[in-house]
Amino acid sequence: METINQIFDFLTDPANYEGPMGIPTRFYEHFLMSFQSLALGTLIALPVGLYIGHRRRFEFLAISVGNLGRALPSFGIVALVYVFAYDLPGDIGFWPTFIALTLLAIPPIMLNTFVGIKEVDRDTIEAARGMGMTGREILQRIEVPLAAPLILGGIRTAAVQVVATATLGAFTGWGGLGAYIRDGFAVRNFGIVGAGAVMVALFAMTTELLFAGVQRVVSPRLSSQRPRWKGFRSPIGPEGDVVYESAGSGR
Amino acid sequence: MIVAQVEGAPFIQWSWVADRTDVVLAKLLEHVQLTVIAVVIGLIISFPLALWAYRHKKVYPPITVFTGLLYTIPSLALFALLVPYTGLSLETALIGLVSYTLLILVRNIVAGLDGVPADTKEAALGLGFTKRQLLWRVELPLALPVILAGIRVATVTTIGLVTVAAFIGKGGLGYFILLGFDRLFPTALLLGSVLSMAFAVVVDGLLVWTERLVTPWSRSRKLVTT
Amino acid sequence: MSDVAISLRHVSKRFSQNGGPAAVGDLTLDMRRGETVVLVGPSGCGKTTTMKMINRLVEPSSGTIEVDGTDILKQNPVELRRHIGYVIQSIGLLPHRTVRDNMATVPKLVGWKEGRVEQRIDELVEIFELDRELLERYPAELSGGQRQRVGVARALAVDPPVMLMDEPFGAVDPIVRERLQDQFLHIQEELRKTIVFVTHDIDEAIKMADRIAILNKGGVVEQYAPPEEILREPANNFVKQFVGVERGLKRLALTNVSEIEVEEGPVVTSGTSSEDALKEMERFDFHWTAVVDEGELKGWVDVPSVKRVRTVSEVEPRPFSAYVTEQSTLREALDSIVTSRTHVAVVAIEGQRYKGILTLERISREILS
Amino acid sequence: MRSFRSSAHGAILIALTLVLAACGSGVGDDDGDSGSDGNGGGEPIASQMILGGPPECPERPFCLPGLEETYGLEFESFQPLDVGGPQTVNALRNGRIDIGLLFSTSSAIVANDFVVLEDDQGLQQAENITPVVREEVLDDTIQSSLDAVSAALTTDNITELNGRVEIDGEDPGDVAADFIESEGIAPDGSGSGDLTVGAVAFAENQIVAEMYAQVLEEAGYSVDRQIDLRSREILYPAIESGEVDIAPEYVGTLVLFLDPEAEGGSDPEAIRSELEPLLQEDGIALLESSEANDTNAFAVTQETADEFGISSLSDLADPAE
Repeated sequence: METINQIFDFLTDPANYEGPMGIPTRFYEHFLMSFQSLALGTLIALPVGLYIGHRRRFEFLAISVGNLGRALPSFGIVALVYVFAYDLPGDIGFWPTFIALTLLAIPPIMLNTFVGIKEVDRDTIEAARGMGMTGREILQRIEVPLAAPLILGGIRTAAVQVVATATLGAFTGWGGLGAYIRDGFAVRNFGIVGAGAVMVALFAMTTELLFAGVQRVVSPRLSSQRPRWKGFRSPIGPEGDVVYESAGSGR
Repeated sequence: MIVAQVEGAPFIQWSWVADRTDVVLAKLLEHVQLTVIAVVIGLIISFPLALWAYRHKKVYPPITVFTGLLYTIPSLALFALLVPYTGLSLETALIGLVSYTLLILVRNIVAGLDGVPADTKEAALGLGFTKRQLLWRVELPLALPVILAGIRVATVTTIGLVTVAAFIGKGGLGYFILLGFDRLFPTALLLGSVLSMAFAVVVDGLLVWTERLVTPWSRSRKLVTT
Repeated sequence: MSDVAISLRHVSKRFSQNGGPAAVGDLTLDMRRGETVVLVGPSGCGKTTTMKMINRLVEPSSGTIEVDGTDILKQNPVELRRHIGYVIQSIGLLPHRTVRDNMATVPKLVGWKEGRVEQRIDELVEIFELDRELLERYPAELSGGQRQRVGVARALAVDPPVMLMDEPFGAVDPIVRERLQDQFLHIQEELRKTIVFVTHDIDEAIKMADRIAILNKGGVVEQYAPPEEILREPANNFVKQFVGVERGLKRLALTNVSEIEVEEGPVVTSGTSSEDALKEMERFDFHWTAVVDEGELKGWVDVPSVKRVRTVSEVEPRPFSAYVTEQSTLREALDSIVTSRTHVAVVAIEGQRYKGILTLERISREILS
Repeated sequence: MRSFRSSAHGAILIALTLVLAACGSGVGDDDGDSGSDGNGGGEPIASQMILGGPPECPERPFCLPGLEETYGLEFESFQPLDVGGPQTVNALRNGRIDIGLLFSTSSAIVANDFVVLEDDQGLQQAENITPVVREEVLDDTIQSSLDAVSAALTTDNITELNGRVEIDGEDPGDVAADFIESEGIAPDGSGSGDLTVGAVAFAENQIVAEMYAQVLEEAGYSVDRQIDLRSREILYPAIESGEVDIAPEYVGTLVLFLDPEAEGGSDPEAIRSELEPLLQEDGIALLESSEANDTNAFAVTQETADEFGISSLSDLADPAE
């Protein structure tokens, strides 16, 4: 499998670790872009999800955004945003990639937050109201903590999707780890493509494990969800994924 | 100034779309074909894997780690890495797409089987079901809702990923997205994205409908009181 | 020995390999055909494990178990289970099948023809007095009591000679449980199955059992006898403590009025003169007497009301506030003795034909014998 | 438990601050020295310029390596973009890059009045558009049909066709059809069987590929199109493996692609004699070349040209005043 040797050579060649095209720079670019877009996506989606879940109004909005978000091809979003935003100032491809990734991050977070809050047991809320808690206190002290595992699940799904889709950003002229895939593919050097793929996969895997850890720390006693599988909890993939249709909880 | 977008021209050039309805149809067909085959093969592979993992718990972690690893490889890279071996062919696209469905399908099948209440299984065994009968007549039917949910997520994800295969010429509706992207031509881009999204929503609805149809018992109708 | 339906010889079950305590040590037990044997005892006494060994849901570690004379280890376990009814507390109806399909499960497994299956389902609906409209429903739509009856019916679908029941009525509320128990006793009288019934409730055991096996930790049989015998002579402290207080009352609940002879009590007819009536009351040292015409119980009159008249007929006899029939239990008789002003339980068949009376002494004499 | 719950809120707050900081930097690090500052005295002009071009440029003899060897130019950095398409044109127009690689026949040059720096030391080769066909499928009908197309193609008419696609947004297929009709190109002879025409995803290559496909369809072949491929590095192996049968090629870049030490030069015949044996090894035939010549052109905006007073590639080596 000479591709594997090529990958190994590329990753071990010190020359690839310097300069603007070097691995550290592009890794940092990829991290920064992913973190920024995820953070902005969370900032937008979380409050909306909390509001809809708490107030139980515009529920249809959260559900359709969630489901449509899953249906939208991420490549489509990146291309669409590029066509309209390529002329914005800043590095080439920065804004198109950033906006596209933020849009991608919103649906899973909003849907999971909404479902997480909505599925908090009504009696607990009644009891809290009975004790004289205000709406805000209920949200803060009871709803958010109980919904935390599902919310984190949503952020986790969004994070992995953002990290993976950031590779497509390279085609808009932006950098990131996707640049190795783009450049390798263009000159048919599959060692570089493989190296790019391995790095992105590792990045996505660590993101997944990081969030899985946080989720497990937050959720052992809080989550009313039955643990999906005794013993080994698979850390990868859309764990926090919520398949939800308005008719009833599809979970 | 968007190079390909002449001032004054309507945002979406319907005429452009109207001229090539045959191409649109062909690409939609390719998209459907790729999605269906990928999910079906995904099921054929993940079903035995899930059963094996369900029966032998210790096998589950390695399977999920392996399928998880496949899941995190960016789709474009996976397609590109397959090109030297299987060329710019349907096989390349399919291998890539199938490998993405495995994690979701295996996990949901196992979760579905794991969700079957122990006492129902015990009662069935007590009545005289063999292990095989237990699996096909009790465990799988009861696991069906969760399995179908897995198929839904896998299908919708696959529909999205097919578009990326446009980079190796087998992208279904992704052809229009790539064309629109290369030429900064919104009409083609919107056509590709909206159509594949609509296709995903329709398939999603269809699968929800089949889930209802296939599991009449899961909705408890009015409780009969004596 | 031929009438032994199930025999357990030195049966043991050890779950942990590394020499932990055996769930069931060395159990030997015989159960006669058509007999309801109840295994009762504290949790961890191996009652459920023992029961599950009979249909090999739990494989015995050692010893032999024979059902209808054949060693179960020689039979194919699946085949074995198809001919042993099996009911558990959570019932385990197949949620994805209608009530009809649930009941038809075993008949179809053993390959009955469609017609025979349908005919059997009609019989079961008859026996268990199920509402036909339920047949097309799903288990989730039934009440606890209904689900329970369907569960037992399903277990009896192929009319198995032996039935295993693990706390079958545990999951329903007391009132429904009472009704289910009575109904089941009624059906058992008809069907005369050999039943192994597991419960932790001693009262249920006393009510349902022909014989009770009181088990201690590790499947040790502390006593294996009919309920009356266990109540009357608990074999040891464990049994005494397990059966608990009110043993006497529990025994009373077991014997019917018809099983003991009734005492004579003061009886007059409407035509009796007041003096004779007074003499009759004096004879028994009672301050009242029953009025019976041609065996028809009219009521009772007391000394003061008789004194004022010449014949009993001029006095309006007062009805007995409580009376017992031959089917009532001694416990019910005791209850009416204590609650009625006459301090006596009048025994009348179908509430009219006077038989006699039962006094407190008579009943306590019965207990002490 | 208390600490974890507050940490969940804390995480969100941290995210908020980071985003704000990053947004600033996102825009901030637009150090795009759009070439107008011109302060570096003594430094060669090129060292202050960002070159934009297809991702394969750093590997291609006629691109970065060529500029270094032939003209001794070192650029500040290279920005990977598309193959002489809208990305490169827009990056040049809004100053993200200072010098961009376009095709000489690209209509964007005239449309944006870019200045093509003269290739005074003849780095670029003759790039006559020439069909290459797998020998296995080649027959007289295909030969004569494609030759007819090559005969009709000229640098001027292909540039005009490019404009209709790149500027007016027409479809390569429609433009090719008009051209075949107006030039009266017709296949002589007929054939049957399946053929696949390939092309790299830029306007001119797709237009010419459509011409080949439509003429062959008229001759009776059923033609499949793979005209979205990302680069020659993907297209050429596809021809070798038989997934693509026919593709429009550029003799100069092709010969260097197959043998980086090849002579090349500006005489098409010389290049063809070098190229044919190389293609023979891969079982590929080189048909008649067309007169249309589409070389790589390094273009700058008019302002950049005036500001640095440059008109040829070698001017870039001079120190900026």
